[in-house]
Amino acid sequence: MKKFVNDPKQFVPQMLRGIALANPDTLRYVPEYNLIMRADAPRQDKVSIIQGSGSGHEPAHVMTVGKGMLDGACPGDVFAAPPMDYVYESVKLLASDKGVLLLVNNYTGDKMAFEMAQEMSSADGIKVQTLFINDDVAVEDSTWTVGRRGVAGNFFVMKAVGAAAEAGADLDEVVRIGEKVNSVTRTIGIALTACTPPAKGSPLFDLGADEIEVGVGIHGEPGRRRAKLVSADEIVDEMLDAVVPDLPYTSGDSVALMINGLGGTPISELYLLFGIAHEKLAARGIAVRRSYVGEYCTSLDMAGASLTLVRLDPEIDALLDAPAEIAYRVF
Amino acid sequence: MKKFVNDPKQFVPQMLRGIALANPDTLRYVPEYNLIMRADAPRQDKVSIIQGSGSGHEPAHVMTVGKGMLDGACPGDVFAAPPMDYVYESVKLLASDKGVLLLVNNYTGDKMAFEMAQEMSSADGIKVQTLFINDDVAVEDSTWTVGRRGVAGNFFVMKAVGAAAEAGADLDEVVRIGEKVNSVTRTIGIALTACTPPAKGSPLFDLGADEIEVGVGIHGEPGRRRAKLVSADEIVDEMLDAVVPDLPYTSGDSVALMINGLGGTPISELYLLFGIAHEKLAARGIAVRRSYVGEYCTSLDMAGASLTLVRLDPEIDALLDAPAEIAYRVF
Amino acid sequence: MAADVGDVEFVVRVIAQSAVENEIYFGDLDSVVGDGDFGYSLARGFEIVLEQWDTLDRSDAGTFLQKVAMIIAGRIGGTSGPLWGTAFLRAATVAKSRDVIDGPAAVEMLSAAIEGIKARGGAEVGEKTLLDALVPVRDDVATLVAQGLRAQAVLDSAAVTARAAAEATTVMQARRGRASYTGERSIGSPDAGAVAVAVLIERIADQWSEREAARAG
Amino acid sequence: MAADVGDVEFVVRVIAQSAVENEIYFGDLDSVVGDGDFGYSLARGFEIVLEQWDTLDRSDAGTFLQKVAMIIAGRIGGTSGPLWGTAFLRAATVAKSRDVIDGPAAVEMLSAAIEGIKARGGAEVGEKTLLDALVPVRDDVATLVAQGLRAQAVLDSAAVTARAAAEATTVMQARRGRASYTGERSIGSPDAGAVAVAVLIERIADQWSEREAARAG
Ligand SMILES: Nc1ncnc2c1ncn2[C@@H]1O[C@H](COP(=O)(O)OP(=O)(O)O)[C@@H](O)[C@H]1O
Ligand SMILES: Nc1ncnc2c1ncn2[C@@H]1O[C@H](COP(=O)(O)OP(=O)(O)O)[C@@H](O)[C@H]1O
Ligand SMILES: [Mg+2]
Ligand SMILES: [Mg+2]
Ligand SMILES: [Mg+2]
Ligand SMILES: [Mg+2]
Repeated sequence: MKKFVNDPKQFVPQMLRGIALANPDTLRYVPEYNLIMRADAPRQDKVSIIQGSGSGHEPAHVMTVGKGMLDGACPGDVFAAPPMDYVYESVKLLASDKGVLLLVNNYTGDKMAFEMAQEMSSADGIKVQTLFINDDVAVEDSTWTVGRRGVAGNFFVMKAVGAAAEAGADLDEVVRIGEKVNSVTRTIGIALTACTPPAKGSPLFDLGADEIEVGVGIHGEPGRRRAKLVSADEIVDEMLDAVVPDLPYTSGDSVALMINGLGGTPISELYLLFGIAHEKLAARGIAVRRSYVGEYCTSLDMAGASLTLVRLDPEIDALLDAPAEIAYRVF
Repeated sequence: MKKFVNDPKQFVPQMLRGIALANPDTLRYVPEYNLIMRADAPRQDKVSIIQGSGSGHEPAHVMTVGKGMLDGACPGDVFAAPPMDYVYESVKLLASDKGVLLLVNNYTGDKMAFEMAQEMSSADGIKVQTLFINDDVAVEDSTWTVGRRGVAGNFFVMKAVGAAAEAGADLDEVVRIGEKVNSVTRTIGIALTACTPPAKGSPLFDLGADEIEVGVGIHGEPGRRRAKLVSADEIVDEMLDAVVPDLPYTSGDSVALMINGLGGTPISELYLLFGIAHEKLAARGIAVRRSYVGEYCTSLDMAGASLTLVRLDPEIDALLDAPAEIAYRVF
Repeated sequence: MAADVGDVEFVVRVIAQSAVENEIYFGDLDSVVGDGDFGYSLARGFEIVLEQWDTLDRSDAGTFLQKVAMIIAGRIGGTSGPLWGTAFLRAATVAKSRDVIDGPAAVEMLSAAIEGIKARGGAEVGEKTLLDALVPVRDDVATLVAQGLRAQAVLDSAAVTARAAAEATTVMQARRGRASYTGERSIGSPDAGAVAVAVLIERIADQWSEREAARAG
Repeated sequence: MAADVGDVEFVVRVIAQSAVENEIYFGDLDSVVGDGDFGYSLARGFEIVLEQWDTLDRSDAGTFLQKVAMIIAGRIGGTSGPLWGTAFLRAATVAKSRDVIDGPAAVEMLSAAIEGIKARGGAEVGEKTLLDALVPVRDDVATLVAQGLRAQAVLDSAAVTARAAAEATTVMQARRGRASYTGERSIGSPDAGAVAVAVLIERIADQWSEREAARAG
């Protein structure tokens, strides 16, 4: 395993400590619960927003805490939902008079931990609601499945609810906005390599030198099918064919287009994909009005990318446009 | 080779097109010269700043063009200095009454192309100066060597001269600032894997599963020596021992600390390194006042990281603090 | 109404130790079509159980199990924390209502655990989860206990049943948990949770017989 | 004062074609201690020379060489563009001053190219660059031309000299270019630029003899 790491069991805490040290004025780290929170939270005049999930998806979600986005993120270990105690204690620490919104990426583990924590904190008299994010079109969605996963599209939900909460919206309104953004957001992921969790020390699956996984999530599990590596043009076609008809996005739509790196793919390739997708969307009559190119929700060191579309309207556009200050930044 | 790419010869142009499409209001792409330039450049009331280098280092430098940083970046192919014509034509397109500053990362090829272009554009009556960046402590610096390389520390020089130029400083003043920042900036890089140039299709060197390269640059060439992979703590010690005594940085100094990913290393590991370095610097009496964690100057998909220190004073601090708007961004 | 902690404590300790010892193996099982963290999650949680072992309230079996359940539910991450925690919690509730933890009590505790897992995770038998090992084990144990067999005989049979049931998950398609995302590709390898159940029951049967031998010797 | 373009055109074409054909090989040479782009840079530049071949002004050898040099200097990236461009430019200047490109003219052109490379890149013989092939070749050619040998004999000897000189760079430590960053680790493999010079001269000698044979036949 080739990683910068000491004891793999300390991987998450040591990363969190780094985040806190890099943002001493704006963030606070509560080691007992793996919690990264805004230094000024909770504010009683604002809905508190908390997201938890496994680690290994950075910058999601621990690096998207800050003004205009999350109030707190309580990750579990790599690819493991946070223990219920962590969520419960985080909710208590961030409880606000205006209520608490829990964002959950609709995985069984996350769902159960957050549901249990919501039950317990509601019993304590805290006003809590939970919103599930499920933008991944690679997963079949039917009554007998666990439903779709939340993947890179979660960034847009976080951004929109963060902006709304910052502007003083009440809990119901924040939930309405989150559900609305989630409902117009769709993602598909493609992996070029498997990823290596620090505690495991070897790749999670074997992929031939000319093979790719189509429809991967963000936890290193294999995708829907294995395919031959093809050109960037063909990959973008495959991604768009999966995403566009799903909502569907139609001619005349304005969209945000995100090309998200899964961790091991350089931004040069992501911008290359972006340019191709932009032009192919234009050919379908879909106008890219907002662009997001980089890493937003990763799967450790996996090489690969996901493509996300969000159908824009003036309300969503304004929320995505609002300023935010988070640990994931350039300057 | 596992990359998102069509024809490798079109790798750079297609990436540049992506950058332009993602930033239609602020950037312009001039395909003839691989030039990404500010849409509002040249402005005659402001020094124009141009940086060129090989491609493969993204976000450097094509994604750092914009208000408060570069006016233009004209990259060559992957790891190859731009052809002299590209530089010359870029200088002509961006010529300003206040002059043009060329930033060069002190590699033989870049140096020669920029020197020739400067000669030719000076002959055309354009006011041009060149500033060499050479922050890499891994390279011996003596009269019979080619001198140190410019690596990730170039970000700080770009940022500072960009801020100064934006504020209206004249060419000599911008040069003074660039030289000053360069003189207090030092970097060391460590690679965990080799990188794969798209046109070559295979890794540039072989590295054993438990080996690392110490003192790598950003062009995929091997480093100063090969070593065994050790813990993150020990790697940070090795990096600090190379960088701190070189300037030297001493007890009482305030610094900017950058942990730069070389392309294939996820930000989780970078923040882990950052936290460790922050604490080890504190133990040496050196206070980290500004933090930069992420990818700033990469070597394609190489796994690895570099550590950069900049000694701060109020002038440098203010220039690094000034706002800038570039293609490399989160929102 | 306060059953002695004896056998319960013994079984929990074997489970905790085995979970820690099998961290890598369980993780590898979960990486075939899952995300590889199953072993890690269990091991970290049961490590805490072992760390706090001496301080756990053992005034009666029910209370003891409840303390263990709280650690598991609260401190194990992933899907396993809530599921295993709920299972232990439900078993604790049964234990609290008993004067002695005998065969029939064990059957009832297993049934309560199964219902808890179903309620928490929404899964049914046949969806390729640990239920596909646990339910056959409970049925087997119920039959043998009703027939009046001794604990060792029941455990030995349960171990065989669990192993066979775990292996039978190989041909199933996962409909719950992360493995379900891979659709038909989940067919062809056994479920990590079901195999873990088999390993743990085999270990309990084994250790039980060693304890008996030591007591006899 | 306007030398016929004949032989010069022939030699340039062989160089250009060989550079394109050897893209991968030259790149591999450069990836041992360099950054692997040498073959790519040369190939892209000489491709442009070949593309524009029919439109290049060939009124005389000097003008023709100058046009080629402008493409190389202006359009080849990396270190090689400025170095090779300067070399061709200096050779062009010599050619312009000649009525005919004979042996002595060739020696003078080689010398001018070498001086150009030294001036542009600051390297000297022994620093593991293409100069370590070019300078022995120039010396050898100068001697044989002075002895009055025919072109083919001179070229055949130059090819042998170039190859030996290129191989001799293996034991040198790079002091210029990107390879110098690796310090002592640059020892043990030949310099990519020097090997390229050997390959190109071998090819010129080869093609020259084929052309003679064709003319004779
Ligand atoms: N909804 C469910 N109900 C019952 N058991 C489940 C369910 N989902 C998953 N499991 C069991 O949990 C195991 C995986 O646990 P773990 O790796 O901790 O979960 P995760 O999928 O969150 O990584 C599976 O092998 C399966 O036996
Ligand atoms: N300063 C120099 N003077 C002469 N030749 C040089 C110099 N630097 C490099 N070279 C030659 O150039 C070759 C590498 O060319 P190229 O790969 O294009 O350069 P880069 O190092 O910029 O990638 C080397 O093998 C060497 O022969
Ligand atoms: Mg998991
Ligand atoms: Mg190069
Ligand atoms: Mg798992
Ligand atoms: Mg090279």
